[in-house]
Amino acid sequence: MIFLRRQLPLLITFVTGVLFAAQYYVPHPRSEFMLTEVTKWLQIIGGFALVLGVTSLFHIHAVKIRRKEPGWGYSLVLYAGILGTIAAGFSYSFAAGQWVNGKETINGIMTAFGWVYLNMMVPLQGSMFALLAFFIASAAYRSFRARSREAALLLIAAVIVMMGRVPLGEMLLPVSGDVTQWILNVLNAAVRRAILIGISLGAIALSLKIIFGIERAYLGGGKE
Amino acid sequence: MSFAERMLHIDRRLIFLLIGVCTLLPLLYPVGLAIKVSPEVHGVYDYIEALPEGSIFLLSMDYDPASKPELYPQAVALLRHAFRKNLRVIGMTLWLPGTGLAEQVMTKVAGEMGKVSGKDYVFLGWSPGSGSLIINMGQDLYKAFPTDYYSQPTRELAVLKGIQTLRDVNYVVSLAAGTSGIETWYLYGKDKYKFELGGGCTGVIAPGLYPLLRSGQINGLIGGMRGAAEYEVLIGQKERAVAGMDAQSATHFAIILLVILCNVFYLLIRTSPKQGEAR
Amino acid sequence: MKADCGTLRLLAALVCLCLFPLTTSEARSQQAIVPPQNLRVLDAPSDAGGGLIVLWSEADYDAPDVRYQILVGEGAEKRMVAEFPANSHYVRDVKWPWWARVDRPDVHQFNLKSGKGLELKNGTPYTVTLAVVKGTVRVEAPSLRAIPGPNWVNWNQMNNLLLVLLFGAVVLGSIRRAKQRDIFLRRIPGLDAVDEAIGRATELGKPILYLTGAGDMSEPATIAAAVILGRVAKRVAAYETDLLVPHRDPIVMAVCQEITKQSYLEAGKPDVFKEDSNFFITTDQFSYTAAVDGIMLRRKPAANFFMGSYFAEALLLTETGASTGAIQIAGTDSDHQMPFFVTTCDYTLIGEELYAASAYLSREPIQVGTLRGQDLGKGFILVVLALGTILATGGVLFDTDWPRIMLDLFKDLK
Amino acid sequence: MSFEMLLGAWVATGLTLFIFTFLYQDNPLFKLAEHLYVGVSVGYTIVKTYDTVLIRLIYEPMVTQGDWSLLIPLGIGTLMLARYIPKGAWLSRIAFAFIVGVGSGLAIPRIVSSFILKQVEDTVRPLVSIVQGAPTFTYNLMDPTSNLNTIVLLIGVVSVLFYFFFSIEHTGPVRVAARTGILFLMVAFGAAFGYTVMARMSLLIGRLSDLKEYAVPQYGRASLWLGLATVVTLFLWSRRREEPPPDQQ
Repeated sequence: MIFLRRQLPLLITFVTGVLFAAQYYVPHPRSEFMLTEVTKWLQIIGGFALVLGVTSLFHIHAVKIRRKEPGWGYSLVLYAGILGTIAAGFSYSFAAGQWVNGKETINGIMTAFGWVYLNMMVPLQGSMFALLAFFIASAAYRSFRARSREAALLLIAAVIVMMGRVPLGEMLLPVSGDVTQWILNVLNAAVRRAILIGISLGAIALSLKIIFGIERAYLGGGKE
Repeated sequence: MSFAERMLHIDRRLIFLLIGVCTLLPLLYPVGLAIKVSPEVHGVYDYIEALPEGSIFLLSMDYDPASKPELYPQAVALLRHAFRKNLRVIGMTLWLPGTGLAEQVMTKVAGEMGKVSGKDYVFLGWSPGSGSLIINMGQDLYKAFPTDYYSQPTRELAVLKGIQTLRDVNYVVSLAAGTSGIETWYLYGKDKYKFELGGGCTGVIAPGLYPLLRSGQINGLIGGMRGAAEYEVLIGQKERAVAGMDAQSATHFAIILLVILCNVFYLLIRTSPKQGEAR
Repeated sequence: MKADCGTLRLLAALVCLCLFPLTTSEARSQQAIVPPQNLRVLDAPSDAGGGLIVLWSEADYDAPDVRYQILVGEGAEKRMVAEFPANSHYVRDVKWPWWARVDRPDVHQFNLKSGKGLELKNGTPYTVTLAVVKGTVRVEAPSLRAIPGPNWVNWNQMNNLLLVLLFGAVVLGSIRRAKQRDIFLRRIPGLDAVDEAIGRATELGKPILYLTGAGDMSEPATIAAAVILGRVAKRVAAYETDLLVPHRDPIVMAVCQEITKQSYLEAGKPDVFKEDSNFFITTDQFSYTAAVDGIMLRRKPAANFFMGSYFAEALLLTETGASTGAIQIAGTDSDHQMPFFVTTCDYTLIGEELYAASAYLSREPIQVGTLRGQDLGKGFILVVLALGTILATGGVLFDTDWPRIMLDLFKDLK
Repeated sequence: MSFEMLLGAWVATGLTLFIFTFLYQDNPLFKLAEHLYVGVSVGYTIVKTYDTVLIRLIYEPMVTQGDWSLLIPLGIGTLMLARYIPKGAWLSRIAFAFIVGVGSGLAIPRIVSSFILKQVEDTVRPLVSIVQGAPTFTYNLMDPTSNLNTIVLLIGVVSVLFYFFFSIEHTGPVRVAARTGILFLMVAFGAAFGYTVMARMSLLIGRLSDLKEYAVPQYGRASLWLGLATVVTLFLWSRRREEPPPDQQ
């Protein structure tokens, strides 16, 4: 049993990891066939992973409601949102004459599910992030200080780019557009390239550690 | 409390108000400032312009409603351009929450250009897996998407005639709001299947894509609402993004002003002798 | 076929002889048209099949006005599949690295691939030939047969494999070394700032707020945040300052609770440890942010720590924190949020500095070894950049090709 | 205008305004909208996953096209869900091991070619160009590929890499390189800052454009009426609270 619980997962990771890294260098149709099949599987398993992602939310809010913790009413709203959307997703569209089955439109006719999406989810998510515009403004006034030479450099570059990316800036100070282009294409590209190389080395090191069973955090979860 | 400190401690809701006004006024009373087109946006435009009729153009709309104001206009402009050039268009998304928006923009633009689903274009919808989905499409498109969004078997669609894998696609553009976007399409797609790749993205991730632009891994980049406005100018159909540019100008200048004020007051506090500790 | 060719060759020679007196000045391009020499047809290497390559020697008449035609057929019947100027399609034009080249650079090479208008089936023999056309003269080389087939190795990508193996060995080797003995890590200046902030909070008698970010326990940034929390908690315990750690992930909270408890124990102050210093708020991004902002405004902590990965909420948190006058220290690998941390916080651990700080504190061999391995990787890339630039510049200055021997190793040519 | 569209405009406007009330301060209207947002997103994810994964990727290919090999991923996916059964939780590790193993294997060589080789290849460029047959140093700043820009780029990449060196002490020339690196980093962060401001402002412009659209008489001036209603509600709410709202400063 210990083998099944502990060694087997590590063995699977090692074998699949080495196999699919090696696949990259093998153009033979058999190796390509294996890639086709297994990526198809991964796609489907990825769908199951999504289910895992949302279940903890169900649990957390269920606990809140059961214990009547402060603000449990909002948890009810959340549940209502989930159930309402699911109901809309599986309702019957009389206008289109068929079951909705998770389609936003059927033959060009908007379904109840599409309505919930366009008139609730889109404005809600959009507005949530639009709030940030206001907070950037207040932060610009209250906290974006040139605390050090480095921060000062950052702010100067920021101001130039902010000018160079809008028509008014380019009109008032035509050179700002060119300077912005140069900053983005040369200075910014250099830094991002170095960061990209660094991150890539880190990602490869992590993947190698996973394959060789040195890094096992991903196995977490279930008790032994 | 010194003057500078008092000024720094004004109610932040006044600043919120300022930004609201700076956005709203230009929207209500547009000025129509001229927009210059950058070489990054030209990269994408020129490539589509040079594609012969009937070429395959895949547009992957990898964003969710949070980035709609930036990427939706890009999608509209790109689709208009592609349909006008009579390209065969494949639409899809790697982001589940963006499925509805992607479907909406496809049907809307196709409708206004008189294009027919299945014949001139296909919307594949969303499918899980990101990287593995792209690899699977590169190996066998029909395995990755056995049916399109409307549950029509993809093998029978006229628009996909002669296409087996991503290798047969002439141009892919990913409109990305984050990871599972342009980098993913390069890493798991172009690296092996060698199609040409272009990008459109939100302002937040745009600077991070310049290394790929320089090395030619993507042949163009449409950055944020400004990029969308440039594309609208290029195809000669000025719409929401161009309309937003005046407001963008106003808010940027408001922010610049606020940053300058903040630092002036900060300097005043720092240089005033008794307020050494003030922050 | 052979006889045919012979006659043609003779004919061509005769034609040329007749023309010769008239064309002495344009000599090279007006050379005799003879069938291409050394024609070879091979299975294309490094592919999944469905490919052939055609090779033949360069000829004296290679010029833009002379054209080559490639003909392919399954039986005796052949049809033209490509036509191009005679001064194109050399081995040197094919984007393959030098080690995968099939012949000298000045030999002609044409790649036949299954695709539009041509289907090459694996295992089927095909007849291929090459013709030269100049004006009305057309000569054909003898036909050859070849069978396309799949290959087991893509030689063009061998440099990739070599680098993976090399880097893998370096990382695993460094981890092993770190397990055996201490590896030097430089002190991260940000850690001094951490100590200073704790000291200040103690002086003011105000609590300390520590956030571990949005990630779960599988993210390196979150792990680093948890390690640094251990260090902060130890200091805090020694000074008996209040510690507040609001969480977004129940598992991260459980882990951090253990770490905090352990730190208090190590500091010899288990009695001041409060079980509820780590507490869970909610998983929702903005509800969490609103709640933490509320804590900042009510409790007015003297120091705020933002470690781990952050998204759009970063600005809302640091802006509120800055407005309460707290010392703020951040450490994150979320590069999109970095500008806001740098401008609103007193000190920011940028990207990998966060992991380094955590490795420095924990001294855990796997962390330290990985960091060392990555450093060696970066060092290697630095050497390649420097040497490569010199070689590339030399190549241009002296118009030579040999720098490719090194440069091709660091290119993605496939 | 159909009733659904009118209702949709009113709901969208109302929810937008509810979210914006957060600018005044955290309040029940915002909390309501925020929780509704999380709920609707989760509901949407569930419906889409069902439709795409179960129906389009599993059921249809298996039943209508007879592709029974899909039972394997179905099995592995089910193992993943074993996480919720305390006794069988370890089974989910097999599924994770498979995903993570294949994922790591697929990633390694691709990252090397896409993000290391390609990036190194583009950084290693000759510092002179051939112009009209003679080696020349090109210094046009506006041309990203000019020799001057190549040098600047090289310095940037090298110095930033030096900054992220942890196993050597930052002294002497390394210190100079690392200091240069931090300056480059700050300029790049500045550019990101400017671009992010642009992005966030665009989001606001997008929302306000919608509100403007819904303020026309065809939509029954939804934005104006609902705006008024929101302000009144907010006012009443802050009056009803016993203690004065905590100062936002």
